[in-house]
Amino acid sequence: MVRARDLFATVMLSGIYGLLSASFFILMDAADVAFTEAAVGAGIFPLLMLTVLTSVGRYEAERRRVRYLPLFVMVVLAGALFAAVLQMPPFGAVDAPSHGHVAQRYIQDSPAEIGIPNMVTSVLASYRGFDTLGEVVVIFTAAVGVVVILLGGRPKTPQQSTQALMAEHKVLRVVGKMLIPLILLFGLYVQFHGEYGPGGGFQAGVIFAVGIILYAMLFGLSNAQRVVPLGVLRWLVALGVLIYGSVGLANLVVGGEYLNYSMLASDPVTGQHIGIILIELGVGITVASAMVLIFFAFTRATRSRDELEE
Amino acid sequence: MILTVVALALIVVMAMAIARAFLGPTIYDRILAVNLFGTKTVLLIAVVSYIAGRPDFLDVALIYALINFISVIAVLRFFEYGSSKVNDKVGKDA
Amino acid sequence: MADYYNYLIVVLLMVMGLYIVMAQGNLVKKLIGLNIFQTSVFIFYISTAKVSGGTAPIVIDGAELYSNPLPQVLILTAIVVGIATMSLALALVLRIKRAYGSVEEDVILEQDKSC
Amino acid sequence: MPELITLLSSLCLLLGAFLIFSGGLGVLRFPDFFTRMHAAGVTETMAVTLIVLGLMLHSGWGLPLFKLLLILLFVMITGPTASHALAKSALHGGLRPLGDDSNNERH
Repeated sequence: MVRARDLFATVMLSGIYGLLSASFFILMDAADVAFTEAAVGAGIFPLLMLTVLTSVGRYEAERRRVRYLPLFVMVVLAGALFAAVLQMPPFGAVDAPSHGHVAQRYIQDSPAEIGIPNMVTSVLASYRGFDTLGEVVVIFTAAVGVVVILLGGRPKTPQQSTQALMAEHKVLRVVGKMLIPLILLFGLYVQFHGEYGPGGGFQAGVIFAVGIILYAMLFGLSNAQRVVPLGVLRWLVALGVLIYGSVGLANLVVGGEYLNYSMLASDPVTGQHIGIILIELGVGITVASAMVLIFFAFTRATRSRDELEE
Repeated sequence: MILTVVALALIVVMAMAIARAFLGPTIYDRILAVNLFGTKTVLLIAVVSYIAGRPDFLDVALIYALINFISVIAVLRFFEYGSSKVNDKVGKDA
Repeated sequence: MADYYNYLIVVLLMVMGLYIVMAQGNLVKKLIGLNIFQTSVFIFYISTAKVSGGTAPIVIDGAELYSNPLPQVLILTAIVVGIATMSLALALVLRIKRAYGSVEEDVILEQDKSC
Repeated sequence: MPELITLLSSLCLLLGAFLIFSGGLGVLRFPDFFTRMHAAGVTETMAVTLIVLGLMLHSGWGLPLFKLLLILLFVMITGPTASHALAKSALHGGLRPLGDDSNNERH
């Protein structure tokens, strides 16, 4: 990975790397994380990388010399980290400090307090709801940043027809037509099944985005933009964050604490349920539209770059 | 027991696929290796979920099968885009 | 030593990623290094969450010991945030390419100096 | 009856594991891209079918069975499609199968 000069090969290998780390997460009992890593590390990341590579070129400049200073720094750092790591609790220890404080409470009380079996979802959406709100805002900001950098401050390029893009691949188009509804359906399943099995807004958002990106790749960007116009996407990105925030505010209105959903219904457990579903919906909308928006922005930017060269 | 054997075979094949991805020699070999690796990961996760006794992990295997297909398409599309710049080098890629 | 192998892998990956970020001149490659670094942190968190003999933190009958859900939550969101910030970085790379005509660090620095 | 099903499932799984192994060996050892693809593609569908079938027999009725069926369907659709597209673009990109002399001067 370090030495390969062909950036394309590097990207391929990083796709394998994503798959590998996701299988590792499965072995570590982290189904939800593996889910996300599968869709992001093996799907979206190489995809965006490839899109960028079409613009920046596939081959790296020649550089044969090894840089000794960074190498030296790295060796020293590795030594220091190894020494530090030996002070950590052994792998898999039941009595490790990190399993002590709140984790025990989450494991013991969350099924009764929140009423849903997936602890990851209940911690994500309820106990640490404020944290997750922050993360959704980060995603929103990143999407806004990408749009500003790539689409702003520049007259819009006339949209050329991209009909001929994948025209040779008739088989792919047909299969794509069969698969895209399945993918979107599966996204919905993940979205609303997140309380019971692995899944939730983040994963569902990414899956949904992947479905639309697949459409854009097979049928051309302009067709995809007819399905989901950029303007709508911009609204949706904001809408998701808005739903999240306003669920919090609704709690304040009915007399509870911010993002504590117990007061949303007469029964606290039902209230938590409603709150989590709404919040996951907000997360899903933001993540999905942010990813699609980023992909569209990238594709358009690389497209106009090619046009400039011609 | 048998599931463990299958999982081991899968891991060995995944290692082979990684070796092929490193060796190349053409870019298509690498794509093929990635594709093979992806399918094997789907199976591995399915098998592991039965070894661990948690069949709800199958969702993850499902998303893998999906992502794998999409990444192959993405790669092909990449070639179609930069065809003038890239294609002549494809065959003899080191 | 066998009890610590997960940390060793994490340290190796982390150092490798950081080396790529520091030593490689190509901006895209730097980002891939950053991604490796990021994943090493993910693996670190997830491996501390593992409890031997435990199962995934989704309640099922007959399971007493669950792995720690908290690090998993942190990493779950971190992955998605990571890809969002990564795409921001990629957007910057695209913009740099447009402005400088190159994504090699040396070339960019030279152009800056000559201005 | 349960014994028979267990036996069948083990048989499927083992056969699948063997096929996968041979496929992996082929991908590693065959001389050029198209033969390697043959090894990967042909064994892949069969092996995946066998292993998933084995798991289905293993799991019994329920939601997991349905999910396995979905995985099988998915892999059966996407695998050959991906192989087809890959082979097509490889041929398009200038790779020739071993033994295809149509590009040589002798013809």
